Amino acid sequence: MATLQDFRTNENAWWCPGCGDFGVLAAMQKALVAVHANPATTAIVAGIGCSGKIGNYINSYNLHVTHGRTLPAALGIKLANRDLMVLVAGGDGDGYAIGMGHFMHSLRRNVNITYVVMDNHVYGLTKGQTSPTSEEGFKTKTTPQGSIERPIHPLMLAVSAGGTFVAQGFSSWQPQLASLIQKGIEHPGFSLINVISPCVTYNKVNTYDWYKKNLQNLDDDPTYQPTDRSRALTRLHESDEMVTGLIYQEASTPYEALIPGFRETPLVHQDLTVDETTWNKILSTLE
Amino acid sequence: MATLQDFRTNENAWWCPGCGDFGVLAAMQKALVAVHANPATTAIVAGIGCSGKIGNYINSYNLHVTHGRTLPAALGIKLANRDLMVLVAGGDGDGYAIGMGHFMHSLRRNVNITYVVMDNHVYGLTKGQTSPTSEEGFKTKTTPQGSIERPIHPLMLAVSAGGTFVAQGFSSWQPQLASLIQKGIEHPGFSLINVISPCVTYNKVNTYDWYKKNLQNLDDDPTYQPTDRSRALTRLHESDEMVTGLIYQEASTPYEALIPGFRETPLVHQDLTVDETTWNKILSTLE
Amino acid sequence: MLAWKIGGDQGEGIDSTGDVLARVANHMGYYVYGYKHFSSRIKGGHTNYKVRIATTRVEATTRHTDILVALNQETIHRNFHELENGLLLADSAFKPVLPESASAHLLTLPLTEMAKSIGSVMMRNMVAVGASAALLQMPVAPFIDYVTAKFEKKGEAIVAANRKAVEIGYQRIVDEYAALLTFKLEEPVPGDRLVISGSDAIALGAIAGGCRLLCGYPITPATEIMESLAKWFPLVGGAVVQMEDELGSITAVIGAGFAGARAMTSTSGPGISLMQEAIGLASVTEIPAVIVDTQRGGPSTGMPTKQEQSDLLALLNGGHGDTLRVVLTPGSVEESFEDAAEAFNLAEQFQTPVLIATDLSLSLWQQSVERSRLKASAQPIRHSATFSQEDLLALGESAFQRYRLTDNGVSPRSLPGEINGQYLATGVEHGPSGKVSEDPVNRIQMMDKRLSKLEGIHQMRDGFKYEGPMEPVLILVGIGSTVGILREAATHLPAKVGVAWFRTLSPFPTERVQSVLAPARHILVVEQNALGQIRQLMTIHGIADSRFDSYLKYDGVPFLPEEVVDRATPLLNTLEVH
Amino acid sequence: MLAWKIGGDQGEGIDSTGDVLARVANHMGYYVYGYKHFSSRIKGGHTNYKVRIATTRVEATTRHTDILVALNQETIHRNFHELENGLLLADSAFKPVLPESASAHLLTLPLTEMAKSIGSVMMRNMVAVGASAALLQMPVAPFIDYVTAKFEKKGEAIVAANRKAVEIGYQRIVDEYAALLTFKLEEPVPGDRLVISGSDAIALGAIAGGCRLLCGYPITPATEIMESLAKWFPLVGGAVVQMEDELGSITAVIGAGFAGARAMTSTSGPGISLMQEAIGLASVTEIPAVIVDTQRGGPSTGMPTKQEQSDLLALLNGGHGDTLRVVLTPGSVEESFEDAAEAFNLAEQFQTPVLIATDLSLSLWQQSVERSRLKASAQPIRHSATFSQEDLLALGESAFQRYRLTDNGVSPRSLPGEINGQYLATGVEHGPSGKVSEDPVNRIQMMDKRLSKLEGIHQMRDGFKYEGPMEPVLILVGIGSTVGILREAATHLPAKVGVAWFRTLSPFPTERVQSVLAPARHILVVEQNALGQIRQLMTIHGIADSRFDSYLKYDGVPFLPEEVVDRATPLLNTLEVH
Ligand SMILES: Cc1ncc(C[n+]2csc(CCOP(=O)(O)OP(=O)(O)O)c2C)c(N)n1
Ligand SMILES: Cc1ncc(C[n+]2csc(CCOP(=O)(O)OP(=O)(O)O)c2C)c(N)n1
Ligand code: SF4
Ligand code: SF4
Ligand SMILES: [Mg+2]
Ligand SMILES: [Mg+2]
Repeated sequence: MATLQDFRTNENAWWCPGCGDFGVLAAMQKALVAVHANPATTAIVAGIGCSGKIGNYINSYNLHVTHGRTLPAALGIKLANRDLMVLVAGGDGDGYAIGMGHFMHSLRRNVNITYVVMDNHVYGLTKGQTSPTSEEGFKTKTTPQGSIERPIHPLMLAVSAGGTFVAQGFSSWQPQLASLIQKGIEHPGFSLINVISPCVTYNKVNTYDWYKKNLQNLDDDPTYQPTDRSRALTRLHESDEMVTGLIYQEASTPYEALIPGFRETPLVHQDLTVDETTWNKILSTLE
Repeated sequence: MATLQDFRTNENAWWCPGCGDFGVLAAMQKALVAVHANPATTAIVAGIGCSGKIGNYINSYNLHVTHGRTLPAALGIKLANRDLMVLVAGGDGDGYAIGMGHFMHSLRRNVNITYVVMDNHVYGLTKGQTSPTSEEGFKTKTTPQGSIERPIHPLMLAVSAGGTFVAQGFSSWQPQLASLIQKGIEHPGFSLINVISPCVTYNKVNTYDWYKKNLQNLDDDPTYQPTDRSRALTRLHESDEMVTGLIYQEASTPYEALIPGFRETPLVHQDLTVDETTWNKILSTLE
Repeated sequence: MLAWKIGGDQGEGIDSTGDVLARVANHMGYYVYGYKHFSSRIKGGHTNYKVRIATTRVEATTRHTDILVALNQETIHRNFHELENGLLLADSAFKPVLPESASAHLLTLPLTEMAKSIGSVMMRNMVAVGASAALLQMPVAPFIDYVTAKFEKKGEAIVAANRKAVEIGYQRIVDEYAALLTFKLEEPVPGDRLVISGSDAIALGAIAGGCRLLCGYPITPATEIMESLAKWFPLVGGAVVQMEDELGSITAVIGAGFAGARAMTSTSGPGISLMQEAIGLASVTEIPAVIVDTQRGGPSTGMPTKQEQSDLLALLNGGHGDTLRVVLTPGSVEESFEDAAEAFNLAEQFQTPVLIATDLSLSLWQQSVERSRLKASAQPIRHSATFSQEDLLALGESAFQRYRLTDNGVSPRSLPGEINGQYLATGVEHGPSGKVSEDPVNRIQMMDKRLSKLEGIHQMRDGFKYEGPMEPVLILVGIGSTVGILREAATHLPAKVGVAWFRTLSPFPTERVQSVLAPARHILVVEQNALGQIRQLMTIHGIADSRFDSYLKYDGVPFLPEEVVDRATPLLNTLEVH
Repeated sequence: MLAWKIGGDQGEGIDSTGDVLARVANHMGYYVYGYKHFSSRIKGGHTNYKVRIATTRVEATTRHTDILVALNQETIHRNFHELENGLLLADSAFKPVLPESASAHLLTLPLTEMAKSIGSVMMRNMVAVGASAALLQMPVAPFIDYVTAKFEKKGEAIVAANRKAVEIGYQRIVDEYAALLTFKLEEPVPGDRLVISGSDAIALGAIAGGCRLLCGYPITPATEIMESLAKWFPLVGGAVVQMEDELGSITAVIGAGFAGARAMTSTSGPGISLMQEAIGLASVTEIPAVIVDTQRGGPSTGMPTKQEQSDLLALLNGGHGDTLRVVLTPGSVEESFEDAAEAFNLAEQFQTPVLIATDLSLSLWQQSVERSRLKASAQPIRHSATFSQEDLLALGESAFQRYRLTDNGVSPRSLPGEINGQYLATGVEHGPSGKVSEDPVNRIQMMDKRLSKLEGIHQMRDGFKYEGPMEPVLILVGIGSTVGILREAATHLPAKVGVAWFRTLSPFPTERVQSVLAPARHILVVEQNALGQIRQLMTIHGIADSRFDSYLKYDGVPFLPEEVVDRATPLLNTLEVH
C-alpha cells in the first residue's frame, strides 16, 4: 500500500515560504494515501500558475497543460483509461478566469474527476494581478485603485451548474481538507474542492489570520445537511461563501458510465483491430 | 421619435417559417421603440448561429462577431462610446457553450449592456446538434442515443454569478418579452434576458405547445418579488427554470461608471492629443 | 457519362432525392459523383444536387448537365445554361418557362398532382426519380427495389406509396416522351462499390486506425465526421464527446493521447485558429493527437458553406514558437481513408500532433468508391515506442527518462497505469526526465530533438504523387479535392500532361517534388486560395523557377475540369511554339 | 564604459538595488543599460542585475563584468568568470570564497552587520549601493539625493536610514580599499534622459497614439504594458480592463475599434495563438485593432521568462483563411515608442489590425533614452477615412456603403452614433453595403480589396533600416532587441560592416531589402529562433542567394555582442581571402 513518501518526488517545492500551496500539496498526498491510490494509476493534471507547479511534487502521471485547460485534459485521460484516478489542480485564475467555460461544463458533464482549485484571490505567477475571486477594492498592479468587479462565487456557481460534489477547504485546516479531497476522489462523478490557499507575497488582505477570523466550519454545524441544492445555495449566499466543509453532494453516475456502447475495459487496453463482421456492419450503414 | 419601421432593414429574415427567432426580433424592435432608442445610437452585437442573423434585420450599428465572443465585443463598444445603447443577441450554443466564460464574467463585471439569448435548446445553424441547454435524453446527430449531460441552467448561473438583472421570456409571449427587454435596456448594468425561442426544424421536443404547457408566468404570481437572490435561486431551482418574467434585479452602478479617471464624455469624442503638463506628469513617474 | 441534376428549395428533400438516384446508379454498377449546391440557410433558398453517372471513376463535377429536374422556376433560371441540348423536366404545377436563349427540351409532368394522386405531395420527388430513371433509360426495377428496402422500416403503406410514385413517374415519361429519350448510358461495370463522402472516409479511416475517442465541437463542413462517428463508435466501444468549444476539444484529445488512447478532433478554420496554442502543447509534451481541418472559405466566419484551401499556412505555422507540424493532405476519398488511419500511426509512432488538411468539396460530396479500397484490415495499426511494464520494472524506480535523447528524436514513453513510468509531461521546457529546465544547453537539445522527428516521418511517407506520362510537357499540381479535378482535366488535354499532388505538406517532400517536376517544361499549381499558399511553401523549400505558374481561385466555387482545361490550353500552345 | 552587477536571491531586492544605481548614473549624465537575470520563480533562486554605464548609448549587455556585488556564495559561483581583473565585493556575512581560477580581487565588507548597525538588515542593499558608488569612483552626493527623494513619502526615519546606509557603504570602501579603486568612468555627458524599458515605451507610444483602452490578460513578459497603462490611463481618461482571457481581450478591442476608439491588447505567444481567430475577424470586418506580442520562449508555455523571437510566422500566417496582416517590428526602445503610436494611425487609416512584434529583452530591460525622443507631440494622430455626420446626412438614408470598393482598398467608414451610417459589420463575407453575400464575383472583389491595403501601408513606411558604411562587406541583419546587439558588434568588427533591421515584416519591404543588401558581399541574418523565421520570409519574397548566412540562437539567452563578433569574424576573414 502506498505511503505518503510514495507520492513525493525528489524535487523541492518552488513556492515562496509560507505559501498556502504547501498545505494543498500535503492534503492531496494524504488523501491519495487515504483512498489507497497507487502512483502508477494516478494521473494529475495541473494548470499554469504558482498552483500549477503542484504536479511536479506528486509522484504520479502528471500532465501540465496550457493555462485554463486542465479540465478537458482530465476528461480525455479519464475516457482513455477509466481505471485511472484522475485529479486536477490549478489556480483561481486558471480555473475561474480563462478556464471558466470548461469549469461550468465539467460540472454538468460529471466525468469522474476531482478538481482542486488553489484559490488565493490573486494571480501569483504573473506577480500579482487581480483574479476573478479578488474582492472589490483589492489593489493590484492591474487595478492600482482597487478592483471594481464583483468577485466570482465559485461554490454557488458549482452548485447552480449541477455539480454533484461541491466542497471548500482551507490550506491550514489539514485534516478537514484531506478528508474533503478524499471524499471528492471517492465521489463517482465530478467533484470540486475549492481550497483557500493564501498567497503570502501578493495578497496582503486575505491572509491566514483573516481567513481564520472569517471562515465558518460547516463541520461545526450539525444542522447543516449537504444534500439540498437550494439550502446549499442559501447557505453559500448568506455566508458569502466563507464556509469550509462539504457543501453539496448527491448520488451520481459518472458520464463515462452513461456513454452508449462504452466499455468497462479502458480504451487503452482494448484491441483496436476491427473484426470483419463489425466492419461490415459499419459499412452497411452507408449503403 | 423612432418607430418600429425605423428599426427594420430591407432584408428578409432568413429563418425557417415558424422559427421562434421572429418573435425575438419583433420584441427587440418593440423594446427599442419603447425606450425611445435611436437607430444611429444603437449598437447590436450578434453571435454566430441562426439566432445571430438577428443583427441583419435591425437597423442599427451591427457587429457580427466570431462564435461565442459577443459579450467582450459589446464591452469594447460600450467603453468606447458610453452614449450608445448596446444590445447583444445570440444563441444558447454561442452564449452558453463556447461563450460561457465571457457570460460569467460579464455578469460580474456589470457593464451596461443588454444580453438577449435566443435559447432553442439546440444548435440550429449547424443543423441540429445538442446544445448546453438540451435536456437529458435529447436525441441529435451528435447524441443519436440521447444527451447524457445535465442541461445548463443559465438563470441560476446568472443569479449566482452576481447578475444584477436576470429575466426570462418566451418568444410567443410578446408583450411580456418586449417589456422584459425594455426593462433590461433601462437597467443600468448588465441585463440577461434568456428567451425561449423554439427551433421548429431541429427541436421536436421543446415545441411551442410544450412550452405553453410547462412555463409558469411569474407575472401571474403577485407574491414573487424579484429582489432576493436566495429566493430567486430557490424559485428557479424548484421550477427547473420553467418560468418567465423578471427573476432578479438589484440597484446597480455600471462598470463604466466605476473606472478610475474614466470620463462621462465618450472616448470617441475626446481630444486624443496629450497636453504637455499631463505628458510630463506621466513621464515623471518614470524618473 | 451523363449528368443529371435536380433543383428546388432547401428543405424540400432535394438532397435525399439526388441521393436515391446516385445510390441506385451506383448499385447498378455505375460510378457516380454527387455535387450539391446549397445556400447557407436551413429552409428556403435554391439548392440543387447534380449526379454524374459514368462507367469509370468520377471525382469532379462538370459544367454541363444532360437532364435537369426543376421543382421551381428559380431552378430553371439558375441552371438552364448548363443544358446545352439537354432535357428539362419540370413540374407543370409552377407553369415552367424556358428562357429564350435555352437550347434544351422542356418536358413537363404534373409531378405535384401525380404525387397527390397517390396520397401525398411528399411523394413528388419520388415521382421525379421515376421520371428521371426513364429519361436516363435506366431500368425501373432497381429503383423500386431500392425504395422498398429504404422505407421498409416505415411500414408497408409508405413502401407502397414510394414504389407507386417511382412507377408512375417512370411510366408517364415512357408513355408521353418516348421520342425524347435520346440519352443512354453505356453498360454498367459491375463491382462492389459504396457511395461515400470524404468525411465518411475519414471517420472510417479513424476507426480503422484505432481511434476510439473524438472530442469535437460542431462546425460546417466538419461536423459530419463527428456525426458519423457518433453513429459508429458505439459499435466498437468508442465515444464521441461534444465539447463546449474547440479549446476544450483539442485539449481533451491531448489528455487522451497522454493516457495512451488514439483520439482525434475534427474542425474547420475557425476551430483550427482556436487550437493553435494547444497544438503547440502537444508538440512540446510529445503527445499524439490527430486534428482534421475540413477547410472552408475564410478568414473569420468567411464563407462557411463554400469551398476553399486557405488554411495551409495556418496549419503549418499558426502557433507561437518554433514547431514543425505534420500535415497530411489526402487527394481523394480513398486517400482520406488511408491518411486518417495512417495519421494515428504517425502520431503515436512519432509522439506528435498530426494534422489532416481536407476541404469542403472533398469532404461533403459523395462518390462511388470500391469497397476493396475501404478495408480496415488494410490499415494495420502500428504501436511503438512504449515501455512495457516489464521494461519499466527492470528499469527500477525513478529511473525512467520520458524525454531521453535519441537518434530519431522519439523517446520511448510510458503509459499511465504502468509502475515506475510516472513522469511530468509539461508544456514548459523540460529536461530528459520531464522536469522543468531552463538550462540553455538542454533547451537546444530538446528543441532539436522535437524538430528532428520530421525527418523520420519524411522517410516513411511518399509525400508527392504523380500520375501521367514519363516526359510530361505540363504538370498540373494540386491538393485535396482539386486533384480529382486535375485528373479529369488532364484527360481532356493533349497528351504529355501529368498530374501531381501533395500527400504531405509537412514534412515537405522537397527532393521528391524536385524530381517529379524536373522533366516538365511547364508547371501549373492549381490551388483554391488567394495567396498561393502552396506556391509559397514550394518557394520556401527552394522550388521556384520560371516554369511555375499559378491558377488561383477564391470565389468559393470549386474549379471545374473545364476551367482547368481552358487555363492550361494556351500554356500548352505557347509551349509548342517554342 | 563599466559594467557593474549585483547578485543574490530572488525576493531580496536585487532589482531595485540595480535600479537605484542605474537611475543615479543616468541622472548624472551617463548612459545606462540594465540587464536582469532571473529564475522563473517568485522567491528564492539566483537573480542578478547588471548595469552598464557609459558615455554613449548602450543597448545590449556584455559578457564582461568589472564590479560584482555578491550577496551570497551562489552569486560568486555563477558570475565570477565574467570578472577578468574585476573587483568582487562580497558580504563577509556568508564567508565568501573566490574560486581558484578567478582573476578578480575580492573585497569584503560586513554589509549585513553594517545594515544592522543602522537599524535593519533591510538596509544591506543600500550599503552595497554606497560601496558600489565608491568602487565606481562616482561621487556619493547624487546617491544621497536620489534616496532622499525616493523615500520622501515614507517618512524621515526611512530617509535617514537609507542616507546613512549609502554613506557608510561609500566610506568603508574609501577607507579600507582606496588602493583598489582602479576603475574610473569618463566624464558624464549631461542630457535629459529617462531610464525606461521597451514596455514603458510602448505604453507611452500608445498614449501618444491616442489609445485610451487596453483590454488584456496578464502574461509574462507583456504584463508590464498593461500595468503601466493601468497607472497612466486615469490621467488621460482611458481605461485598462483585465479580461477573463485573451479571446475576450482581442474581441473587446475589436468592439472598441468598431465604435471608433483606439484600443489595444498586449500579450505574448500563447495569447497570440488564442487570438488568431479574432484577428481574422478584425481583418474581414475592417476594424482597427492594435495587438502587441512581447515574444518569449515558445512553443506552448515554453520558457516564459526567456528571450526569443519565434512568433514571427504565427503573427503573419497564424489565422485560417487568406489574410495579410500588418506586422511592425521596432528595433529599439525609441522605435518601440514610435511604432506603438504609429500602429494606431495605421490601424485606423487602413482599417485593419496592426500587430507589433517585440521581444522579452527589448521590453523588459531598461536603458537611458533621450527625453526628446519620447515626445507625444512628435507622434501626430492621423484620423482618416471616416464619414462626418454632414456627409452622411447629405448621402441620405440607407445609402451608405461601408465597404464600397475603392482604389486603395480603404472605404470611408461611419461611426456608431452617426445618423444614416448604420451598417452590418460581419466576419461573414459581405458585399459593399455590409450585407452577407455569397456571390462569387463579390467575393473576389472583397478579398482583393482587403489584401490590397498592404500596398498603401508599404508606400508609407520605410520597413528596412540600414546603418553603416556605403559599401559594406558584411551586413548584419536583425530584428527587435537583436538590433542593438548587432550595432554594438559592428563597432567591434573591422570597418565595412553595416547593420540592417526590419521595421516592418508585413508589408514585406522587398525592394528596400534588396537594394540595401545589394552591395554586401556577405549577409548574416541573426535571429533568435530555431527555424530561421526571418530567413524564411526573405526566401518567400525571393531574397535568397549564396551570400546569405544565418546565425540562430534558441537557448533563451540573448545574443551577446561578443558572440556576434566571434561569429562574424571568420566570415570576414574568408571574404578577405577571396
Ligand atoms: C494563454 C495564457 N495566458 C496567460 C498566461 C500567463 N499566466 C500564467 S499563470 C497566470 C495566472 C495565475 O493565476 P492563478 O491561476 O490564480 O494561479 P496562481 O499563480 O495564483 O497560483 C497567467 C495569467 C499564460 N501562461 N497563458
Ligand atoms: C469557432 C467556431 N466553432 C464552431 C462554429 C460553428 N457554429 C456556428 S453556429 C454554431 C452553434 C449554433 O447554435 P446556437 O448558438 O444555439 O445558435 P442557433 O443556430 O441555435 O440559433 C456553431 C457550433 C463556428 N462558427 N465557429
Ligand atoms: S507568489 Fe503567492 S501563490 Fe505564488 S508561490 Fe509565492 S506565496 Fe505562493
Ligand atoms: S433551424 Fe431552427 S433556429 Fe434555425 S432558423 Fe430554422 S427554426 Fe430557426
Ligand atoms: Mg491565484
Ligand atoms: Mg440554439
